[in-house]
Amino acid sequence: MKPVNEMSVSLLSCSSNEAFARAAVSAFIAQLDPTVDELCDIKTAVSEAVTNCIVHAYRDTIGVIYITCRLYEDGGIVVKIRDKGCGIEDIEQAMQPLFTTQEGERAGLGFAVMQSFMDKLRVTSKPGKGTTVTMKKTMERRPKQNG
Amino acid sequence: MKPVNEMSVSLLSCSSNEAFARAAVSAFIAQLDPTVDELCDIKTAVSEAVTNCIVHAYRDTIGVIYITCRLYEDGGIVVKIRDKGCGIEDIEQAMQPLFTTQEGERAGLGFAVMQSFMDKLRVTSKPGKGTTVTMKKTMERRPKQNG
Amino acid sequence: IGEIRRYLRDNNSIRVSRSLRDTAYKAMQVKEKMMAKNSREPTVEEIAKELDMPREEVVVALESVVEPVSLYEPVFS
Ligand SMILES: Nc1ncnc2c1ncn2[C@@H]1O[C@H](COP(=O)(O)OP(=O)(O)O)[C@@H](O)[C@H]1O
Ligand SMILES: Nc1ncnc2c1ncn2[C@@H]1O[C@H](COP(=O)(O)OP(=O)(O)O)[C@@H](O)[C@H]1O
Ligand SMILES: [Mg+2]
Ligand SMILES: [Mg+2]
Repeated sequence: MKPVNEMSVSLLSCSSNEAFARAAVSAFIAQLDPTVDELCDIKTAVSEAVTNCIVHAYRDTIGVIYITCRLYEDGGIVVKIRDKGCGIEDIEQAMQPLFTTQEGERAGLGFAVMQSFMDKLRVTSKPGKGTTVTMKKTMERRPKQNG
Repeated sequence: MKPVNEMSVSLLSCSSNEAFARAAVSAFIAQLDPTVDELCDIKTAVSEAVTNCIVHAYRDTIGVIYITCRLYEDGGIVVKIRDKGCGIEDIEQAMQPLFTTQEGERAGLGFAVMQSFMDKLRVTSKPGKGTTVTMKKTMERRPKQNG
Repeated sequence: IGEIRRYLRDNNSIRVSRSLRDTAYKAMQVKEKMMAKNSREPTVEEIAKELDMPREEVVVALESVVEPVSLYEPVFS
């Protein structure tokens, strides 16, 4: 299926850009006219993925985070968040709730949150090369409002 | 001078994306906490530049618009808006207030607005290749807030 | 152009951070009001119409009041 609209953003992995990443994705998704709650779910998931790039992928450095967002006719949204950071050795283990490599600092719930707030989550990674998180969610369709 | 932060966005030249472009740039610049007026000026200039890509550069087609935004330590902001559209034959003429190639439809004030709302405006173009508009504005400096 | 400029801006020298917070606050009020009235969640467009603002602006304003929880305060559950 071809997307009806798409955009991409790249930003630096400084923590001040986390809010910008969320704002950019929400401003784009606003086209589908979601409710505030639907928007919140997506923003929370985006937040977790972007935070992972900042605190894990580019832990001791500043790198570039690439976000792509595609909108589909059926109300589907695909958000892809990619980094060229350290990568993940064991993806299955990383995705376990409560698993974290920053014990004491982080809760290990990022992937669990993404999974529960989105319909689909796919993670691919190459140690030393980077990680791509692809998330999908379909907005509830509602009758088009006039105007 | 090296920017303290930068981002880039690419988007399709559909008119529904104009509001997104403005929102993305303002969400990024909001980090500097400018005044409402300062931000309004920038949004208006971005709006004109993006509209030109939509209605002129990619007149009968849908193409990609590339926006880069850089923030500098001294409160300077550089926004670059690039297209790979039809290009401009005579830039000097195009920048004259009231000059338009879409007589009756458009007012020919886009470049004049960008010029007056921003501190600097530079336009480069290659017919058949595309156009780049670079705009600069320095936010009034203010005492650093805590937090 | 000076004319247009004066027309477009209403000499608003307040900070964007405050203006965003105000918008977000108003948006949340409208949302509550509409929820009470229609017993369903309004869409972003319905809120934007009520505030006479583009959806994108409402959404970005809502962003400004969320704390990036994950980044600064790891939650221990
Ligand atoms: N983009 C990434 N790059 C490298 N490692 C990552 C990335 N995202 C997640 N990880 C790894 O997966 C683990 C689990 O992530 P997550 O569920 O978000 O929990 P937390 O971030 O709290 O550790 C992290 O501790 C980290 O080791
Ligand atoms: N990105 C662009 N690509 C091609 N032509 C452009 C572009 N931007 C501006 N132009 C040309 O410059 C002219 C003047 O632009 P502008 O001052 O914005 O006035 P208007 O858009 O109202 O015509 C346009 O009519 C068009 O011919
Ligand atoms: Mg995490
Ligand atoms: Mg124009």
